Amino acid sequence: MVEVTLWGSLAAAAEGNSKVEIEAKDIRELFKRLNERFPGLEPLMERGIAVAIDGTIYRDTWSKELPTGAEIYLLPRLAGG
Amino acid sequence: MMAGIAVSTNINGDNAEFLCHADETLLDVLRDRLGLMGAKEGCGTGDCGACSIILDDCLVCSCLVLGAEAEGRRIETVEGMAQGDQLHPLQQKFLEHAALQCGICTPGFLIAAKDLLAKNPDPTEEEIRFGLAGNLCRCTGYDKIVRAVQDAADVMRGA
Amino acid sequence: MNFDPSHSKRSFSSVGTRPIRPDGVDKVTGRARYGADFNMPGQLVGRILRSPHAHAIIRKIDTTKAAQLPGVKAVLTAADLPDLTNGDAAMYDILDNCMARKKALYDGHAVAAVAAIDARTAKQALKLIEVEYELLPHVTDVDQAFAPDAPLINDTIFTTGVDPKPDRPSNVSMRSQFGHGDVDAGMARADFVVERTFKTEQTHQGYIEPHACVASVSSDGTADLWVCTQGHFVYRQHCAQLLGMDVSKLRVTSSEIGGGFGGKTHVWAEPVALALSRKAGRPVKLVMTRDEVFRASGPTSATSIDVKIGALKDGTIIAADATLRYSCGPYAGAWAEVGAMTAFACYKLENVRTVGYEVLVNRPKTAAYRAPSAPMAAFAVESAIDELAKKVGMDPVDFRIRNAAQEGTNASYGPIYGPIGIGPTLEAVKDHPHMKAPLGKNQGRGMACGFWFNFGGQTCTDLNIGMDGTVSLAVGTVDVGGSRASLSLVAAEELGIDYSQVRAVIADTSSLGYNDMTDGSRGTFSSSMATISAARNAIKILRERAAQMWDIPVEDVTWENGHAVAKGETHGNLPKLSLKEIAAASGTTGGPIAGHSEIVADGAGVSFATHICDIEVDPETGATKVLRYTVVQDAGKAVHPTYVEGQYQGGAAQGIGWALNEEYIYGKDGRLQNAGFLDYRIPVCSDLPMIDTQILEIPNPNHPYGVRGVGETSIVPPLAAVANAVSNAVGVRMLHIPMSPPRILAALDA
Amino acid sequence: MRYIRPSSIEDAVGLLAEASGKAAVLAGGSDLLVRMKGGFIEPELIIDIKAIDALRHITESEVGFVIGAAVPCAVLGENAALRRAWPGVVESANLIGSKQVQGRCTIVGNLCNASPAADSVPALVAAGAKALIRGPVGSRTIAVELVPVGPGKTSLAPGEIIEAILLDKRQPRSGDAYQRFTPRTEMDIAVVSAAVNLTLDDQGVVQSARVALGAVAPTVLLVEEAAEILTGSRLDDETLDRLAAACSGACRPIDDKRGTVEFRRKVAGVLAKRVALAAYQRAGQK
Repeated sequence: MVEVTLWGSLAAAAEGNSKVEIEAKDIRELFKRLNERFPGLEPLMERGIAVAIDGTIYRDTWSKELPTGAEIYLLPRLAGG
Repeated sequence: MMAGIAVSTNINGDNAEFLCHADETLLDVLRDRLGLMGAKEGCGTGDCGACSIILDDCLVCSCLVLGAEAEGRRIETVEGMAQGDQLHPLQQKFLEHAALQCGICTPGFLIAAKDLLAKNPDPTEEEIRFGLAGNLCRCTGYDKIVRAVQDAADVMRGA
Repeated sequence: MNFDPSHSKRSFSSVGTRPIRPDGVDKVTGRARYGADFNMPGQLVGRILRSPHAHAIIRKIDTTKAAQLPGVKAVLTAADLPDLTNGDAAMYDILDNCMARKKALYDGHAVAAVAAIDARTAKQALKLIEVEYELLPHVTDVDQAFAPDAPLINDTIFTTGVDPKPDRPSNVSMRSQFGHGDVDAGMARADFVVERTFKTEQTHQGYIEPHACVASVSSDGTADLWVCTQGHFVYRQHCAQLLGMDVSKLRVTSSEIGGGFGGKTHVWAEPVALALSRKAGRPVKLVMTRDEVFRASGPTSATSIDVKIGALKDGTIIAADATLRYSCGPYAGAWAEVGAMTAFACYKLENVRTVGYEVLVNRPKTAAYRAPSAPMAAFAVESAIDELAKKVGMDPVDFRIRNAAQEGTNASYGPIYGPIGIGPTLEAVKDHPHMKAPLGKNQGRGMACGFWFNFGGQTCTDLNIGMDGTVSLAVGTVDVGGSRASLSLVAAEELGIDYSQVRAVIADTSSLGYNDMTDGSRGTFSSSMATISAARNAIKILRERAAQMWDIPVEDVTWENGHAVAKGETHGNLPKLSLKEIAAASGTTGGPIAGHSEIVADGAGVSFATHICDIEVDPETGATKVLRYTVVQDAGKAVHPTYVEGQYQGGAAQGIGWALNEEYIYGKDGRLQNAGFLDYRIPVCSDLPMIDTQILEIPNPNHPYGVRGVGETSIVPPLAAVANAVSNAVGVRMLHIPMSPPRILAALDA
Repeated sequence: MRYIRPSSIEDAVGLLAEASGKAAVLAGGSDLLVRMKGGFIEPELIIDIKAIDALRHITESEVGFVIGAAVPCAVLGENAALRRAWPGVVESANLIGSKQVQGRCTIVGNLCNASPAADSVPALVAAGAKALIRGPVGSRTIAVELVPVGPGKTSLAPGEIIEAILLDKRQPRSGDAYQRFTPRTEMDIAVVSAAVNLTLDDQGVVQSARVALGAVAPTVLLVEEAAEILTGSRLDDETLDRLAAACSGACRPIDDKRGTVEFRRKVAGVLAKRVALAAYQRAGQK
């Protein structure tokens, strides 16, 4: 079980929950469970989400494990210049 | 009616002949007809200096010169700066100071700096800055370019 | 992944030195080949017809006369580019932007194209294309477009991120929100509050090289594209998808690139060039004019930002609030979102809230520009912070130090920070001689902080060792400002050989696995990570080969300073083997020696900078002169310090230009009035002083050498640093960027 | 399109008259080529006048200077006698564009382009310069300020070419100066500009003056009221304030991409003061 924090807009789409407890061992599972629980997240998830684990941002690594007790934060994916 | 104009000129010490249209710029001639790609077109309107060349000892934007005007003139381009494998001091100092990042403005800056130092071998920082104000650089903030020109001027004066 | 990317303290022999770049001689002799410096036999000249109208329905396009003109080999309209985007809205927008489908959405929007035997014929053909427009009301200003009664640009846009879902379309494509704590309660506790609205105008990256490409499509479905781009793999992906081609059959070669700064991360004319070539059956060269670059590539957002910050008497910021409206051109974007994330990222805040609105306008599609969206947000926040420091009665540096984010702080955009550099840059600025230098009459000093995320992403590198022991490094991230030098240093460092023994090249899309673009300050960060991993893979092979040569177990072989060394009591007396010796024997020990690496370079460390600016203002004319400028920024580890300084100086110069004179100016007719370098005023050499730099190195724990991206952060503080300097010089708070002389004079007279 | 390089002024005028409006005269080309590139004009014939020897020189005689139409602005700066006599004219010519542009552009071209913001025109107008015009029916000489009649329009008749600019010999205790306001230090177009030309008596009192403003009306303005204010003064503060007010008042500016009405009006006065002081100082040194 990990606790995940959602950024403002994502929280709004997740029925107002800014913190969610989820049974997930890696990023792939996290996305799957979130989608199942909050179908309203779909458009935002499709646009791309990054996951910060203890402050380090992961964009594409589905297999990244989510350690218990870690600070997990969801963010929009960004463009750079 | 579109007959080409025959032009004889001298480029970097070598005689050159070409045919061009009346409205063709010298920049287009250099690049498209003579294969000298060193001069770049950044704007085509004389506002960026990337196409700078020296025409009869006078610094000009080759995009503001017609190819036909080159008849009987002397043209210097960046391709003529190095002697064999010996780089011109400006070229060497631009490398040492990393006075280029993307490098697209570099040929124009080298030619403009060469002209500047020919007329003023010991310029102040302000004279360099105003002397090179016709050449835009978007990468470096000019700092390392000015330093490279200062250093090259010292070398060329034997200081 | 057999690669531990985490930072280990080590001393360096190559990294941190300043050798001459490998591509340097070609660039000072005119030999380097940029986008427009390439030709193919039989190539045609492509040209694009562009809408002169800001907003118009395209009723009809008649290309008959153009197609009949002798020398014209292909004429193209949107009808030749069927929609293959399969419901992918972002790709559809790219397609529509490359060639308008139903409506022209801005002055400069492509509506048709031709390929002809030469430039004059192509130009003539464009004049023969007849387009029937039905003009629609337009809106180019971000605040006007945001208003409820504004002309509607796209009737399929319904604001996302609001509850309940809106029942009618608008020009606001998305609302986003970030933050934590209780801002309203915090603000109620504040002893001092500053509340201001700021505006910034649209700017362009201003790279000196216009977009250019040569496209060649064969009838067998294979194609080549030579192009100046920040990301040839991404261009391949987009072009293939838009044109229905197989990715592997389209080979994209990135030319030398004459500047990008984000503007060459998006396809504009490349799909059109490929479509023209396919239709004409010949190669097509397409080079934008400068006018086209300004009108029809991707400038930044114009913005309008409300900021409210409250502080306690002791100087603690107790609440921070911002609402940011960013223009994104005529398509949905996510630019305000980034602004909202970066706005307060420098500070440790108990209560913070930022709300972003993406606003459609009849201007070109916004593209990334160096730390996209961050400079405008920093301008607003850092201006307000300066004003708040004055109200509290604290020195602006001390006020920022007191509130600066630290390791463990929850960033205003969410996650906790690791080791970061905002505090150290502020301390360095506090002690900098620049801060203590005296000022004269009409002169002012300003300082400001800036933040950027930095990216990692997909990266692939090949390291091949020649029989003579020299190394060729094939990289897939485009080198815009000297990264080949940095990556050669990294390869040399890891292998333990001399820099001169390595040559880095940018490989084309057929020669290397996928790479993300050179954006997000990721080029040196991610490719050095991949290079280190590739080098370590090569070293593993080198050790195996040495073991074979010695006929000892590989476990007994270590790699030290470019040599295989035999360890253990039994082989300790064997003379070490150099990389060159092992390479020479490679034919008999198992063939070529190479190291490959395919990684997702996660863990890009965030980056902070603090800048100081001195400026003099002529109170009679509003003219400004930047007298002195200093950049202090964390690089993590500076691989090639000269190029790191160059990034700091270049970003600062661009920011100064943005702060003072650069802006898109639209007429009432919705047309861009200054689409050229004469009236779009980027700084010239005589406009700037030397730009002093100080590199701090707070290692990124997620990179083996501690490297962070450095390219973008340097453009974030200047807008605010210059604005604070001007405000201090004239005694009036400047709220509108650029602070052009008419704006300064108007502010003084107000 | 044809390109011809005549070797005499008569041939040039003949070609120009024959082409009946479809020819363009090429001297420096820094405006012509830009307009051709932008597709604003498509001449059928380009007449390059740089091979006409008489147009390529600056000559000094007892009456003054004759500056040929093909003399690049950079060459004006290299002429010591001209620089000494008419420093304001020379500094205006050396502000046009960049070094690269100055190597090509000419003051005649600057004048015939008829931009209200042309740098050299206010200085020439203040200097009382004249244009020597050659046409199909002969020569005529007119004051420079009579050449431009509106943005992009001149009073030249079909077939007419400006052959040279004439500047008087300098009287003692005379000075001129030119300044413009641009957001950038170089490579820019004047948002406002001012030129002042003064002659002092031996007591340092202004005997005669001419004041011209650029970029504040459809054509360069010769502000006679401003000249009257200066005449008889020693440029005390009160005179300078009146000068500024007169110049600001004379402006008929527009809002455009380069500046606002308010800005131009105010800065015209500011520049006039500064330029008058510079001219006064120069006059006092001679």
